[in-house]
Amino acid sequence: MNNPYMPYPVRIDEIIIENEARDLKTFRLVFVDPEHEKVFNHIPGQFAEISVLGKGESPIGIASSPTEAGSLLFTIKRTGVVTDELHNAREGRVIGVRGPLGKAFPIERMKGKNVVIVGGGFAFTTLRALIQYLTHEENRSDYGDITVVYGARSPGELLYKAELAAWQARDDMTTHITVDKGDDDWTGYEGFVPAILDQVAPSSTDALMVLCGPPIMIKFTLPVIEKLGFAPADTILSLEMRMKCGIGKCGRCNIGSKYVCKDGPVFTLEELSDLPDEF
Amino acid sequence: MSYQEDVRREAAKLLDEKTVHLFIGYADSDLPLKTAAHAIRSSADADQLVWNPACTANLAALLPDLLKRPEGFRGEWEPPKVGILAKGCVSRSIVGLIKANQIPRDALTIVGIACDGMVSRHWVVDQLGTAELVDATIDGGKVSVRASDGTEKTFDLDEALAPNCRVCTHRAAVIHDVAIGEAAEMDVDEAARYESVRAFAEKALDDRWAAFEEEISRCIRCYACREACPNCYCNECFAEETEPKWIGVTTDLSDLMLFHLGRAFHQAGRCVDCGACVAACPQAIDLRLLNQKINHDVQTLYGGEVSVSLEQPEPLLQFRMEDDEGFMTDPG
Amino acid sequence: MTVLKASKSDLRKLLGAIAGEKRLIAPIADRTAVRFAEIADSAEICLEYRNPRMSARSALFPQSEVLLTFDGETATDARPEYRETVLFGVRPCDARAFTMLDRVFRWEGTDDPYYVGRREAATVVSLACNESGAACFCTSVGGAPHDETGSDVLAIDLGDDVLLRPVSERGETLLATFAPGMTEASEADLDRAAKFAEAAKAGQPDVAIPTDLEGLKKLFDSEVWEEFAMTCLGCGACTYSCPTCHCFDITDEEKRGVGYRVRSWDTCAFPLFTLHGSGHNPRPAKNARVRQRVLHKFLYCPENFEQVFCVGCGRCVTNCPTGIDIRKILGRVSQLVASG
Amino acid sequence: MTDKATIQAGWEPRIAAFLCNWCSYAGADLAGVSRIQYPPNVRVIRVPCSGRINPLFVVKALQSGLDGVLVSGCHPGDCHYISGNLYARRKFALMKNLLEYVGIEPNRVHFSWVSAAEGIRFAQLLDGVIESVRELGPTTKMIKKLEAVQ
Repeated sequence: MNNPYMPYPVRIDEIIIENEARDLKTFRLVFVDPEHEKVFNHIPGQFAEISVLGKGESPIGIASSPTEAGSLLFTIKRTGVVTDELHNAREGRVIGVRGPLGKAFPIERMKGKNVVIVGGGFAFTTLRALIQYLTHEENRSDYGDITVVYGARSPGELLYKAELAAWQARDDMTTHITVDKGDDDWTGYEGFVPAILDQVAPSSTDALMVLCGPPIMIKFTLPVIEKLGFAPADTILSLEMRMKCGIGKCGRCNIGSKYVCKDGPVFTLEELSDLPDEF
Repeated sequence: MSYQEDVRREAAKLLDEKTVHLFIGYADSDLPLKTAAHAIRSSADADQLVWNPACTANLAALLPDLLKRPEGFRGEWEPPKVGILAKGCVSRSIVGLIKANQIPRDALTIVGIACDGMVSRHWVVDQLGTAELVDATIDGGKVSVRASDGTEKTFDLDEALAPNCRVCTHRAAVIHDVAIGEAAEMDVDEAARYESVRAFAEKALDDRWAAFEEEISRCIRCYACREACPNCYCNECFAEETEPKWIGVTTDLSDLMLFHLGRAFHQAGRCVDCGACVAACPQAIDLRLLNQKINHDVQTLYGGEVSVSLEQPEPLLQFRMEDDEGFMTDPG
Repeated sequence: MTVLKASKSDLRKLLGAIAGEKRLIAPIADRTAVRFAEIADSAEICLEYRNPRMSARSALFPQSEVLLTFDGETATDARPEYRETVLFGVRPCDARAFTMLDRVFRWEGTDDPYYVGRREAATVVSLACNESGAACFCTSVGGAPHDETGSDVLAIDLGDDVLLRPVSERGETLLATFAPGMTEASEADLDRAAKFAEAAKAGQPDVAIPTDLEGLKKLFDSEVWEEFAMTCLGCGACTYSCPTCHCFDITDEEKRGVGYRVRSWDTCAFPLFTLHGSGHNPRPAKNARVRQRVLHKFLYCPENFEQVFCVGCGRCVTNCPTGIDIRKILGRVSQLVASG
Repeated sequence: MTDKATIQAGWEPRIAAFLCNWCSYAGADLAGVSRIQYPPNVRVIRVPCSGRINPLFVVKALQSGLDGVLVSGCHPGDCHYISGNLYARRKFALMKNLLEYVGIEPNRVHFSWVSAAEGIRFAQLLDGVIESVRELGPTTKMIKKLEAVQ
């Protein structure tokens, strides 16, 4: 029997320091056995358990799109035992990945529709995967207008700076980047994500909204989304929850009759309103 | 123990006078020789309160959660006014909590009650062998029990008392606002009090280790001992710290022993021998094995008793220049 | 299927024969309690006992179980060859609980290979209850003292003799292998067994179980949880002794790069259970944790598996240090649901 | 007792020494700079004060498989923090007694005082501690063996 608790060995191929605070690093992971990559097959929005033998596992959203073959990207914040170890690790070290886990963003449902992607801070990781996927040359024509609104505390805290620039340069998508407070070199938006979203006011006609960010941002962005006319069924969020097994057994991420690990982490706002307020 | 009516009357009075918002005492459970900790908010519910030799739990363990500022609470925290029924050991735990700044004295109205000791449910259950305890009555200094296989047995109440109650030195509350009843004078000398310690220490070293291992190996890590203990109020228990990680979460025997040794050390100079940990343990582990040894040493080496008054500093928060050094290694 | 009859000494012989060939787990009377243990000598087995303090779930779902071992960067699956195991003497409530664990561990196409490995190697011979304990309420949650659910063989104590009723093919095979030529039970024996079954039910209380799930859902923000959380200490005595609780933690144990990844029981009663790395805790207060225990069993599991995850063994009632009684919680909650 | 040690040919006791920064650590240092020989079986862990010693340090050292533990601080009256060592002394007494009570060999755990000027005393202390642990043989109790639990 296949054992869902066994991680695939992966080698840390590259470590990128993402922010000025140096507590966010992106790890490029390459499967030690190429056969494993073939069966891994993830979809943007899914996550994996990153395994460091001797320390434990952490559930982390997959930041790369399946269109970026050859490796997986994970952007990881330094918070505890496992992530400390990862932040101290060097390139070349072999760790493990268990997954892909959870429900993905509804990329089929998005076909033929406009997609508005709103992200804040460090919660931008699976949104990166989604944007890379939607804007990939093989997929781009399947989707309508793509609008991205992304904000961070300061320019130094923005993730994926090279890609942000590349997206802004593209003429087949619109990318709005904002920071709470800019520095002397900052020429973009200044202000919180809800305000900027309100200002750029993407149309909700024939569109889906994908929203990821810290709780406080979500709280203030939801009213804006409602004002823009996005229905709860068309508003897609991704939850964070403490997890262990990732396959709906261990009970840790249980909210109501759902398990965030297997029924989520991606939920529509409509689905979330059915759940008890316990996340 | 005919104080039950007094308990109800005092609780009702305090609630009616609005001296307290809620009153914590004991209520009947549906199980023989077991009561439930019970909080009432209205004098109409006062008749739910009971007082009998099955009122085992140390109610002081509930106080820090009730009285301390809830996590994330902003603004001026006004703790609720709480009335609590306190037998001797509970009152001593309250003293310890007040001295450790875990609960405010002025939020509490302590109804002290004279206690004649509590029955050890674990002991009675043991006497019935493999059958289940299904019924019990306590009357006239006797405990009569019936088992699922029909066996009936009667014990002297004294014989069925919890081991800690038999050597209790403070049957009346050491601190109280209202007092119910008069406790019988207890004449427990030090030798009798620490007889179990002496007996265990007499065993050979490796036999002690084997006995310790056997006792602790039954632990299931439910932490009932910790949670039932008023002294265990740490926000984060060392057993659950991850940096540094003292122990894992498994039932590894060495980790189990480290947990119980660590917990015993943390109780040093604070344990009032209320027996709550032993009564709470679903596996009936004799946790007093460790605590009583430390209690013995604290008393014989440093004198005085733990948590008997608000004024006296606790033994491990003081020292004397001439404290014993016989245990130390002197290269000469 | 034919019901067999054996004297108690023949039963011991039969168990001895099983222990000779398979792994046998059965109740023994320890220094302080009856507990399930691996049996070498069938004379150790305790045939008359109150329900053990701890449920039989650890036989299929051990409190700590190694998932994988590692040395440096290499991990190895730690699944052993699961030996054929006969689990003798579990009470019908615990046997029924296995069918609930089955639902979780074989859910939505994802099997838990460790549980399934043990489960598939296990034959459950349960021992019917002829009297109910003080905390028992199996009849209120769909069970019964002589319930067969989850058992492969149901043994019924008739005093000097024991009836062995095969319930599944696996049970039939077990009896055919180890009890060839054993006497068939007579009509009179079966009648006596039926009388015991009825008599055992008699002692049980009628606990109200909330069946209106929508109504129960509405109680999420009710103050009723606070009533019971007030005296809850937040320990795991209830959940760890529960035969249907199945939540676990996964941790690593390591010394100089060598060690294992292990799963251990965990409980929603501990605040750390849901504490995020960020410091956020979705269930920060005790009332939320008390509610989770009750609603998981009586609302979320019925929504997911069409049955309440409680078998009425009463262990949580017996073991609660402050005497919190799930039967009273259910009664109170049912009342509130009924009154809307 | 020595039987155990002789079975394990070449076995040398490993000892953790928790030394306070101001006296005992300086005493160990003095022993070093004075070229007073002491056995290499000890791993020194410097702590600010003997009052910093958490009983868990000692038990954890035993659990990790160390054969002996030494804790040493300033002599009474000499504590850099006035009385840290005097509070610690009470803890140490209880700790030592409890460990022995549950069956840990008394000579596994040692407490002592060494001042900054006592290089010779430090070397003598270590000699004695190591010898007493050597007599006990390798530690067997309390070790976390990482054998698969279940």
